[in-house]
Amino acid sequence: MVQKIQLLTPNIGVVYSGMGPDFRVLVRKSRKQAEQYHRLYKEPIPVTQLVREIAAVMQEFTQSGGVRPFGVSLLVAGFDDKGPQLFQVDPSGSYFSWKASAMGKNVSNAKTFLEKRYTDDMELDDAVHTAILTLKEGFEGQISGKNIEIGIIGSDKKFRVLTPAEIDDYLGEVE
Amino acid sequence: MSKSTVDLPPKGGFSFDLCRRNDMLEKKGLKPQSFLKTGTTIVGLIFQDGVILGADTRATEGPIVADKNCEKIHYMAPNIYCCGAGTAADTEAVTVEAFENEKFVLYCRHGQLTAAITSLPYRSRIKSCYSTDTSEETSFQAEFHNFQLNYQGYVQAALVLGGVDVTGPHLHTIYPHGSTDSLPFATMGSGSLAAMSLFESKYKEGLTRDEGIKLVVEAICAGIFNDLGSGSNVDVCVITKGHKDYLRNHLLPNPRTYVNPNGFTFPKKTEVLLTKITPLKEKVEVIEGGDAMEE
Amino acid sequence: MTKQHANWSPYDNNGGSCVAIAGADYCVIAADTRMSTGYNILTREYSKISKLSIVHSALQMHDKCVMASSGFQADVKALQKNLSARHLIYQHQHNKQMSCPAMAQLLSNTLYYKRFFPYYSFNVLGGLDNEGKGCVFTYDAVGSYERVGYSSQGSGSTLIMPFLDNQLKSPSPLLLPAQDAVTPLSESEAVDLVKTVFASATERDIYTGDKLEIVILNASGIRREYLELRKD
Amino acid sequence: MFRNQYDTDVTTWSPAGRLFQVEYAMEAVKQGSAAIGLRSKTHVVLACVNKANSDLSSHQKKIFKVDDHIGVAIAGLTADGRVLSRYMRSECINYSYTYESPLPVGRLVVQLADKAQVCTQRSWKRPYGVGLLVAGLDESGAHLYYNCPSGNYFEYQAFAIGSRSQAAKTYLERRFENFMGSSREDLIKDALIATRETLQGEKLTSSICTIAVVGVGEAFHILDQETVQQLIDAFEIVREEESPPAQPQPTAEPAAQASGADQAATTEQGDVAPMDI
Amino acid sequence: MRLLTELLGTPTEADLGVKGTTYQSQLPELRLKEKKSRSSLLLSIQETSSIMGSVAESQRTLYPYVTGSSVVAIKYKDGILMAADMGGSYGSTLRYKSIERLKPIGKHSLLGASGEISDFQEILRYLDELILYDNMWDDGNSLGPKEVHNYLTRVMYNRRNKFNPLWNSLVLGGVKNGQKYLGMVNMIGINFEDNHVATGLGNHLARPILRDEWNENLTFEEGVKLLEKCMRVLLYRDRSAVNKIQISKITEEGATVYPPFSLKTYWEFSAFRNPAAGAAGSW
Amino acid sequence: MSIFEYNGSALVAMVGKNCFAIASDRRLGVQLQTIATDFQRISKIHDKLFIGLSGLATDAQTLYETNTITSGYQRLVFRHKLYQLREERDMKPETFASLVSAILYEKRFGPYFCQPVIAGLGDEDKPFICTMDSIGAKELAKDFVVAGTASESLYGACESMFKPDMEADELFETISQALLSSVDRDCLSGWGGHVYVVTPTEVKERILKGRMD
Repeated sequence: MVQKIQLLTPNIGVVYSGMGPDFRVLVRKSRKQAEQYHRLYKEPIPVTQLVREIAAVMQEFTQSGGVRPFGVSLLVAGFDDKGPQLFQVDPSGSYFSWKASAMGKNVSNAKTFLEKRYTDDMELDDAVHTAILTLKEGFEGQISGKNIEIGIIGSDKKFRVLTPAEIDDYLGEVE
Repeated sequence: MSKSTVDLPPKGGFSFDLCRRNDMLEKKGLKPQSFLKTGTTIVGLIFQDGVILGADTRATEGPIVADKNCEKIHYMAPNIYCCGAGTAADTEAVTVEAFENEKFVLYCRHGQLTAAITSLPYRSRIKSCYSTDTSEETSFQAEFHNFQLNYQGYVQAALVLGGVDVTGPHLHTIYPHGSTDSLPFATMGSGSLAAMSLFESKYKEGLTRDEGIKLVVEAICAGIFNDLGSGSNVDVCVITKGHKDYLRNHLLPNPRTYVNPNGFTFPKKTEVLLTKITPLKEKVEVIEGGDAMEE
Repeated sequence: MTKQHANWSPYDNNGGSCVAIAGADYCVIAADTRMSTGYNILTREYSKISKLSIVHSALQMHDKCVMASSGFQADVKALQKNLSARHLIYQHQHNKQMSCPAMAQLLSNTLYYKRFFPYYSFNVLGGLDNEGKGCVFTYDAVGSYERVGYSSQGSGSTLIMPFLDNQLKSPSPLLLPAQDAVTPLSESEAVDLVKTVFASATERDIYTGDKLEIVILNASGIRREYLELRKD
Repeated sequence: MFRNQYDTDVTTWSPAGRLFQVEYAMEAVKQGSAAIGLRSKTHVVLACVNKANSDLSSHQKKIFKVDDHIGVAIAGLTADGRVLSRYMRSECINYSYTYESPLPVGRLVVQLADKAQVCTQRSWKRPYGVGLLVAGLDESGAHLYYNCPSGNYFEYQAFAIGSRSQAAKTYLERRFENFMGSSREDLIKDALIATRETLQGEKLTSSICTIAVVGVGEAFHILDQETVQQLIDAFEIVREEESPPAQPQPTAEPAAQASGADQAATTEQGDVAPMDI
Repeated sequence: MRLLTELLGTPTEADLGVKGTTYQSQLPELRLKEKKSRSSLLLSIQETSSIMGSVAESQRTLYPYVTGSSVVAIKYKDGILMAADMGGSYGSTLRYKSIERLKPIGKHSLLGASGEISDFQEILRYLDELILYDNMWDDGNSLGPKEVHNYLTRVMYNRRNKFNPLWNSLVLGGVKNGQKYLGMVNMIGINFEDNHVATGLGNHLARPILRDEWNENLTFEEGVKLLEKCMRVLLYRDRSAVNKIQISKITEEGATVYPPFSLKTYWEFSAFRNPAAGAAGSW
Repeated sequence: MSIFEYNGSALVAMVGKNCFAIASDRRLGVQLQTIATDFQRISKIHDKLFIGLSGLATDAQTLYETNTITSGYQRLVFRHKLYQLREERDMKPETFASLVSAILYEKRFGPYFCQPVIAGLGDEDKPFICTMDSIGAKELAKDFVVAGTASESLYGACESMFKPDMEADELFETISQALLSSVDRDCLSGWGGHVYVVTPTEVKERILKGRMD
């Protein structure tokens, strides 16, 4: 099974929309970037730094000869000294900070949905529910623990991809 | 890929630009320098449920104790720890580098570490540490070859590596030149003989956790008290399946023996020629406006 | 025990530190009792302090002068034996014990006699001079020496000396007229100071430790104290 | 003194099998002022008479410390005595340098005797003109030896040498059976009385005698004058009871001394001036 | 006599106590001259430092040929116990397997040696002569362990001063007059006394155990057990050790060297059975 | 002679209660000849972070130097500024120590001949001190760290004089006394001292009078 949500460092996870193979390249490069940062400073790379590094890579591919730009947009989620952060990185190399965001085929509906449902003081469970509901909008077929992935990170600073069983539990709560 | 305009830090590997100068200085009769060493007693043993590692906490620089309470048991992975002896910078670097390689694997496999990783041969690991992809790979290789001639056992680190994985507990020793060994009990460092004498006379298979810790502590103490390169306190790390206890400063057998109860005074006050006081400003936190990141 | 021993050395360093402090009417001489070679402790109970008398006869030991030495034990032992023998001869000839300054000169000559195959020993000689004042003599391995108010020799001396300087700063030897080098401390303060510096040196010098032996000389005779030090 | 044609050289035997030079040397011992030694199980006491050569001069030192456990008293040529005691000292130092233990007394005495013997057999040497009473303590107990110029040595319970020593010897012979069990103080007292015997009526004072002791737990040392005077005063009361010294009795010498070289020694010369020069 | 004048004029330090004695044949110095012909052990001096250059014609031991490994010795309740194995190594070859390295010296002493075997045998000859000379007096005095140890110290130190060391570490133990004595001296003359001593690798491997477990009142059985423990560790970890061990004791009654025996060893750890198991797939 | 002793130096840092002090001597020599008597071995990285570099002065300056950026990536100030610009924050002392360590270890086989001492106030003004050898083996301590040709003397002096939880003034007196008595026993360092005492509110920089020989 191919996993779409990947860890970059223990406290940063990433998900994409677009070309899977390009995503793998970016994941590999960003992990390396994160490790180099860690080796230099012996502290985990801040989310902003990692995002900027990823964006720099993506930007470079828009401008170099003989290569094509990456065909993916990324959502990078992490928790560091500055608290929880969510970034979106586009193939152009530009990146944005979000409170909640979506990307992919059904992006505008999803964003509208999120704007309606998002509040600053959401609990983790509420956030997961909201995420599931957003996904459900325009989801083709029956949603289940086997066909969606959810990654979470809280103040424990450990990014974790939920197991299908956990997702099914959440799905049960939503219905 | 093009370099940015400023000379950015290289992304790993050694730099050899001072070598020729330093060689020249050495040829002019200046003594080569000594580095910080962890004189060290490090030990490990396998007990009935896992592995126990132990280390003393003294770092020496020649005859001087540079650090009385340093850490020699390094984290490698949640289920793997590693004790280092030798040149301090090398043990640190080697364990950290190795650790990073494993972290990659860790992400890929989601926490499933196998025996194969724990016993990844050191030599290839060293290689992977040192040949991270710099653009100067070829010159690096040439230089490195030179240094193999100069520094026999060029990276001076001896390790005791222990961990528990799906196949059970494992304990390995890794020598500076890269050979490895897997054993039921192991010691390394300048106090290794002292510690080994305890292991050889007391170790048996199927020790309980308490017996194991006791034996490790005794072995480290043998190093501490019989080897001048080792000293201060005892660190212990117990790794069992899915669990570990890092008992930092498990035993403090060497407190300072005398503090003058009357204290002391300075007979003559320091004479100050000039004083400059710079008050420090409170740092102003800029609170970002809500729309700062709009597209 | 293979061919690598071809570069055999006649010297070794068995480590250890010595301190001596002279006061107005006392002298404190101290040394640790560790004897080591390389990273190995040979024994934890080896006295580095010699009373300058033939060892088997406790009956005629010098009560005005003792020597503390570190360095190469075999040389130190030979030096002690030599001095003891010469001291005995002196006693036979003069019917009295050698004064501490005389012993100091003898020690210097003895060391210099081996200028080209030196005794690898670092000595401090402490005692009471003819007026009963404390005196300390400090040496290098080939016999140059100086009368001072306090001194330290051996593996931990570089660690010990600055603190002694700080606490006991004696008048410059360049002053004219020459001033007394003795320290202003009382006897018990001096003993406490010695304990402090040894406890500190033991923290940082791997060759110093195990036990501190303190010999105190004053008008009423010779006294000895011990303090346990770190054993690692 | 008589002369004959066989005494010009120490290497020349007389037809009677005597070595006159050696005998003359032993004669020199008799001319020295007296030295007395006696021992118990645990202690040895040496005593000697200090005779000044002239009223204007001081006397010669006759008791020497050799080491903590050994001392000697000499009679005869003091100069030779000093040389020999210096030799003994250096032997003791050498021994303790090598072994860090005291040189056994008997062995030192034999070395000393060997040294004396060499001088009786070399044409370019002369025998030492001094007799030594060697007092010492070692692991086999307290010892008192007499070393004579001939190279002979003897062990004694008590002995006296030097001028008028016969009187002391007579006294000692009367008493020596008890010495083994004597206390240190009794031993010193006997030494003082024996010394007094040699004085022929002269009053015994601390200024004309020296006493030295070595024993278990007590390094060899010479008692200072006051102590000696106190000891003299303490037994002075009993002095009158003692009979005047007996006349010289050559036959009364201990059997051990009846060796060949002794035959010439019987001519006691009462009042010759002491030869401690 | 001669010596004293030397002593007063110019110091002759270590020569004290050896040159001056009249009985000279016991003195190691003199015998050194004879030893120069011992060709099998010798090597040209030119290879060594310039300080020895002045005596370039003479030859001396520059490295040992046949060596014995550790000696371990302890004080126990009634005296001294000593243990050594019987191997003699020629470089890394185990050349000899029945070398006795524990020898009684006189009535009160016991000597153990590691290092060059021929030098040890030379030392034994010195000591034989010393003891013979001592017995010759038959005067109730005898050399105790302390005296013999000191003598050895001087011999070793003097040879070191001549840049011609006896390549040994010696352990000397004994009892005399109720006094237990245990000391050691090495080839450059370092000497000391302790309650337990060990030479060679024993210093690293046996003394930690001894420092932990030794006490004043060990019985004979406990003492032997302790020594066996040390010897077993040495057997495991000292490549030149062999499993043929001698133990000897000395008490007030005299010395006993027990016949050689072997130690029980244990090699059955499961990790030893398939040592490569943990390294599967490593290359 | 070791190359570390070419210029001579003494460096020490000590921890007090919510403050730290870092001090150095002021001599710059070429072996036994004194070249300068007001040499600065301690430099500021930011308000609450200082680094002293002992050992060969040319290497120390190269490692630190501010005013050129050729091959600038080795320069600590450059690296710190780059970090500030990228991350919009000052470096924590721990992070800075790791950075220095990494830079030094990069030259494992051709090292800079200098031994740094780093002292700073970290999060919540917790004092942090650290030293490392010339190839970047970090040595963290809770009490004091020393470096330079007078390091042994300093170890001895500090070991005897240091008390935990000193206030700024006492800390200053202790570090000054330790420094001065130590450099007096080292012929390659001396000529007074340079002391920074840093509390959360201010930096006190003092120049000490010492023996001028």
